[in-house]
Amino acid sequence: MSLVDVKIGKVGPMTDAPYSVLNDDGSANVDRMPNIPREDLLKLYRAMVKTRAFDQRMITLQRQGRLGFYLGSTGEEAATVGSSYALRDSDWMLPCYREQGAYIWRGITLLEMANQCYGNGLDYTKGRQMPVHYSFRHKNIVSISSPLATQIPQAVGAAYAAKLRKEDTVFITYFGEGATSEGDFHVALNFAGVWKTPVIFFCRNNGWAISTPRELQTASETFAQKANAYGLEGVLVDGNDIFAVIEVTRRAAEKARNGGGATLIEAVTYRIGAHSTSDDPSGYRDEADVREWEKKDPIERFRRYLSKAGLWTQSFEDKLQEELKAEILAAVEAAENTPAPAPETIFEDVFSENPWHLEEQREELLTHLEGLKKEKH
Amino acid sequence: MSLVDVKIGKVGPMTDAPYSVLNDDGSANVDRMPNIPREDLLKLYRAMVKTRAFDQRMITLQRQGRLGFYLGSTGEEAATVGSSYALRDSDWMLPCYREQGAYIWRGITLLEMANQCYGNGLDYTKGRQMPVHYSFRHKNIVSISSPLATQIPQAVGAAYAAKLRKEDTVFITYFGEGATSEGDFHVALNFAGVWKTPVIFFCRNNGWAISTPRELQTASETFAQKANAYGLEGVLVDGNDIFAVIEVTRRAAEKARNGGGATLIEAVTYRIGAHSTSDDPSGYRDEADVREWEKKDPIERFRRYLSKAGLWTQSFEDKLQEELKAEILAAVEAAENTPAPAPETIFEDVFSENPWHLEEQREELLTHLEGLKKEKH
Amino acid sequence: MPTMNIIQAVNDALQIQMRQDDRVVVLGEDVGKFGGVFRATSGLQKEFGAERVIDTPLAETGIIATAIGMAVNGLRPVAEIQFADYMYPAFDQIVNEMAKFRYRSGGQYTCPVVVRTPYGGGIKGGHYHSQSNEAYWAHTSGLKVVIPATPEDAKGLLLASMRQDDPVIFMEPKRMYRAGKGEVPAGDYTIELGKAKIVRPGSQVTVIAYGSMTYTALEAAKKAEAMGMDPEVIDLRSIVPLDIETIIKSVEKTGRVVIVQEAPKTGGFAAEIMALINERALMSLEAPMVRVTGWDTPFPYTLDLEYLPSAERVVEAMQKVINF
Amino acid sequence: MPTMNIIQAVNDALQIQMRQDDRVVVLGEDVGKFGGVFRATSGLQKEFGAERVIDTPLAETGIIATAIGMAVNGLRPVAEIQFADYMYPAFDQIVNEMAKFRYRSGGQYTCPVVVRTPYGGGIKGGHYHSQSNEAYWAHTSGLKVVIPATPEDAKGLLLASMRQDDPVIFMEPKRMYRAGKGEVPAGDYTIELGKAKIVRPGSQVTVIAYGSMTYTALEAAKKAEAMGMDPEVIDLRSIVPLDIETIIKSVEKTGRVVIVQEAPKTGGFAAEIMALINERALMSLEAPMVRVTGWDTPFPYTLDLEYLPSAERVVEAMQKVINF
Ligand SMILES: Cc1ncc(C[n+]2csc(CCOP(=O)(O)OP(=O)(O)O)c2C)c(N)n1
Ligand SMILES: Cc1ncc(C[n+]2csc(CCOP(=O)(O)OP(=O)(O)O)c2C)c(N)n1
Ligand SMILES: [Mg+2]
Ligand SMILES: [Mg+2]
Repeated sequence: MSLVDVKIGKVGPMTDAPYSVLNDDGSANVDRMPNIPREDLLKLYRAMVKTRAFDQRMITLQRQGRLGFYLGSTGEEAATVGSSYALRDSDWMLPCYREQGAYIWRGITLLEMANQCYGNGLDYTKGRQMPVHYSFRHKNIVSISSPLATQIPQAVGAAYAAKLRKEDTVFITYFGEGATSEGDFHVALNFAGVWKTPVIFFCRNNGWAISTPRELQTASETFAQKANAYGLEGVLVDGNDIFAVIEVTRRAAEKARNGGGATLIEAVTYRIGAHSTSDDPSGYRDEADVREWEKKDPIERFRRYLSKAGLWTQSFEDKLQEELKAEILAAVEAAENTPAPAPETIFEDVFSENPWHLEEQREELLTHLEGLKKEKH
Repeated sequence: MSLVDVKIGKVGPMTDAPYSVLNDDGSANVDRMPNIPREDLLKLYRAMVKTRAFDQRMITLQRQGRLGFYLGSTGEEAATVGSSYALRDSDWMLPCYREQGAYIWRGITLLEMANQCYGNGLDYTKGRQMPVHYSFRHKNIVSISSPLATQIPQAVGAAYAAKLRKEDTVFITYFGEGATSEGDFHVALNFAGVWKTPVIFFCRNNGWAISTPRELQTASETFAQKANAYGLEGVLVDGNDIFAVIEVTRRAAEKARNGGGATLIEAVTYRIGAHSTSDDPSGYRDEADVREWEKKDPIERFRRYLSKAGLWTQSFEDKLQEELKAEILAAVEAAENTPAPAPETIFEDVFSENPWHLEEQREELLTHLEGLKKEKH
Repeated sequence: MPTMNIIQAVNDALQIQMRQDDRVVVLGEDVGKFGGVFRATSGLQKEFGAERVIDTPLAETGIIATAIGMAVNGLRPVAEIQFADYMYPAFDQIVNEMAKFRYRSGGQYTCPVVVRTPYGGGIKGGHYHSQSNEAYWAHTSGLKVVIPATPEDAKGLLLASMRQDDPVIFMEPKRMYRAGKGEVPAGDYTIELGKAKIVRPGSQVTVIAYGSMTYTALEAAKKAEAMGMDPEVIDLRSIVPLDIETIIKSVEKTGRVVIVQEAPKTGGFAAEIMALINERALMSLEAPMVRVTGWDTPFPYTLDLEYLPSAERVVEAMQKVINF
Repeated sequence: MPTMNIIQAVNDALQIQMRQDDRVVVLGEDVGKFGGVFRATSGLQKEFGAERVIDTPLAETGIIATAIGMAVNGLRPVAEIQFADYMYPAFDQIVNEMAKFRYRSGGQYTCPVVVRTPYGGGIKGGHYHSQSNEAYWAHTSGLKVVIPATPEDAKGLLLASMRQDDPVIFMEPKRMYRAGKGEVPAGDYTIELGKAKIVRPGSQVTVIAYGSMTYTALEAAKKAEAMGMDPEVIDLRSIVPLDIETIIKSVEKTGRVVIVQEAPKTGGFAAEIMALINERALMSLEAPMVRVTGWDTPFPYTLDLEYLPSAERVVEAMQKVINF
């Protein structure tokens, strides 16, 4: 069974262009157009714009010293929002750290995200991790960690559990092209091939792993063709094309749901911004390349389409921007003004119950803090 | 640049049969016959027979309780001897643990091997490791360790060093098909692809990883095609065909020496014996399969060829067997009768020089042993 | 009560739990059809099928990572790593993922994986089939570390491990796999994690051990007794959580301490025990505590008996602290 | 003498050694064109070329394994692991291969790899950019473990590390990367591994620290001095080999010990120091030794200051041992 008309791996060299539907000028290949209810089109657009607006606000806040760290996804919104759209809410996500678009589509609120970024007392993860290391169990979005590629084989295990229970859940795991170089990528795809688990391996090939360009990452022509080494199907898709991403992810999900096993999707896109707020790309890449990629911007491309279709107008955009501004402002303000978790929460959740040594350490910390307070008085 | 007329990976699906020269009945495909000086043919045969005879003797010794452990290579002698023959003595080997044929061809003596298996005071590795974990620096055979696949990326690094110094050394690293599932296999081939290092990745696909059959190891049709994921060339070869192995390894070596980078060779063969003397395959595999593979025995196949060519006679065989028996007996006897390393050698080679804590521990052990001796008197 | 060795006791515990709880799956290299290279999972695939007793591809990080995924999605995986020495390819998944999953998600996810692994020397295993690496796990917040010595404890502790919600590294003393025989209660029972056992009561010196070293300590105690000494031997059974109460009570009684640890000396768990005793019972000590440990070298093949802590070395240590 | 921060001192050492010895290569993620995410290898690729200053694919086990292969074949690789927290994918290569290569080959091969890595908290790095994992390496026979605190030491110790024949884990206190400024001798010099430094002589209590905790200990000493105490502060500089002489001499003088360790408490290196002092100087102790450490939890993001040992906690510990 083959996913789409662009095949790779088993069937030959990856010489074809990535699967695409939407052209840069906003025109679309109608034969390939996925079935999307008209009312969803603007919702998708809204999610992409919202993702970008939130990212940019958070980056600004970090620059102003009001936020510790942030990691944006500018340029990759079609890949994240589109793949999220193609799935059911009951499907699981095991993300990397640059998939805010996927969560936003699924209905995570900006406040939920801001609380985590501020590590405050309302953060579901109790301020334990750096910003963008979310965990939204109520939406089947699994806890993110920094070590790259670790989530990929975990997704295979989680999918195995569903398969064993004969559930029809699909598991998508996201990662950058850099993470494909880790051993965990390899074992994940290999186990998935043998176990035929319902997994979508979604590789955001954004051209860069911090300062390391794609060419130094692997001598393989594409990342998609790596699927071939595991008896899996690999698909190359234009990651800046919301329709193409939706179509390809849908087919991979359908295949997975019907017992067809896993698929590797390589979404070709570009990291328009810095790797994170700790990074400055001017030391390692040519800004001209960035300008080139900006021409393929997924939001603008989609907007051109919507405009042609009579769905988008400038006044819609103005209203949208205003709404988002207010929403972001409210979320950030609320998050910023929520107090930090209490010191004793440090000792929660190490285990299901605290052994004596953690109880003792908790007492030690609280006594110490009590002492400090008294000193100050 | 393509190695042989059987190509895989980039150029399409691996549907062709493994590259072969020698048929089961001892006839050969003359067009493909590698150039081998006539006087080498019996030497090759001798090395294969010697490898098997030594293996079998060591297994018997283990059964008799005279040796702690052993791991034989019966059925895989064409793969190991043939690949070794195709290389120069100055080329490096980073082996797994089942490549005794390769060392024997390169001139390692049975006594050198027996000393290691007995872990005696003449063992170059000072009795530190289990049997078959050799290290023969004088022959460019690098120290073997048990953790699977670790040597594969090490070979890439060693090759990088040679490349940096503009030497023309080639680096062969051996491993079983089971080891390809480890992350280290993946990173090795990926680094080799990017760095274009002169490495031959020699995979002995002997069908089993202890009790795990090849089908549970990966859903990939072949192991050779995994090369495709790294921009490398992969070649499938009949591992029981000494001529095919020589030809394919030679071409990979030539390519590597000429700056063409690395090649993955999958030698299809079969583990005729148990995994090791600790193993009993009757619990997990059908003996009928073993019988089938015995029909393709690499030594018998080669003997038929030599017989047809008028090079092999029964009297040659009888003399050979007698010689080997004596050589093995002498080696084993000498090794068995060589005393163990002295206790204080435990503390050598942890570092280039002993820090105080190791000196202190050495004293502690020697004092303790001294005390025990006194007690006994 | 039936007599079993440790392998049989482990096998029994797995069978009991798999019958009771269909969320339990067993996975690892060669654990299925073959029943494990030490046969600890023998017969399980036949009874529970290849979907619950899984022969995995050869990749430890894959075994642990998929076990984590399974646990996070409601299963109760019991992973076998063929030798403790081969846990390292999975070190990142164990230390950065399994151990931290609950904490980093603010308690949203739990990660109840039991990792069974044979550890320790004495079977002529050289560098890579002999390691005792409990100190790495004990230093990793979020892991429980259980190390039974007897068949009865192996079964009860494994059943308890499979029924609690935290990741457990369950280290089985392979040297005693077959030699460690004893009566084992039939059927279902658990032994609470974090409870040490005084395996020989005594008054003169506290000898602390766990796993195979418990046997060495007991052998030493027998010799010491014959020489007129009266040691108390404690088998810790788990090192995280640690039964500090039993340790301190004994030290307060004897004032003298010997700790036996098979792992290399520097940075081993014996040091932690010493540190804790120093913090809580320094004033009870009549002599410096003594460690009897493996040397700070890789584990050697030929000279393994010179490497391993022996009963004789433990006796000498007792003499040293008693005669101080 | 020029003033440098730790990054500059590391960079200086690398440059000096690469100029002197063309066997030295630097490899790691983002170390080349970009000069490292902390800029410690800045400018090196420009001077020495992309063949000697290598931007590797993103795989720590690949970095360490290829470094091992290079070392075994005559090079002198200096590998950078971007954060100590990311050493674990390479744990097997570090522990089973690099540390044992010389030993297992009977001394036929040496493995002179230096692994540089920024470690420790205090930069709001959460679980995975904050770890202090020296205890894992110190418990691994065959590794040297060097942890400088100052720019001068960083340079001299790194030069020494690159010139000896054993694998070294070189842990750089990232919290002090830029803040840790000081005078650094220009040009070439080395500081012998295994020699501690008394950074504040004193008489009343021995405070033992290393890496960033040296600063915490010194800050505490200042406060303590103001309160009328007279602590002696020792910066270990390397924990394997360990300068036991300096430690014991000081303990014999003061009779009181505080050990500061950023890593989680259980099984950390402070326990080993306590064990050694117990073995060699128990009778000099006037009070139980006290550890000031990170808690036995993963490293938290928001509450990092509540997690990290503070000068205040060290002062309290000094008071405790002095007033015992
Ligand atoms: C195991 C591990 N090694 C190194 C890092 C440091 N690091 C964080 S992001 C990154 C680059 C990742 O690139 P890629 O996978 O392409 O994802 P992208 O950032 O482009 O989305 C690196 C090296 C890490 N987080 N984990
Ligand atoms: C990292 C690691 N995991 C597990 C083992 C235990 N083990 C030893 S050999 C073996 C099977 C290897 O199979 P394969 O790679 O096909 O080589 P073969 O034995 O068939 O030559 C296993 C699982 C090991 N040595 N190292
Ligand atoms: Mg990327
Ligand atoms: Mg095999």
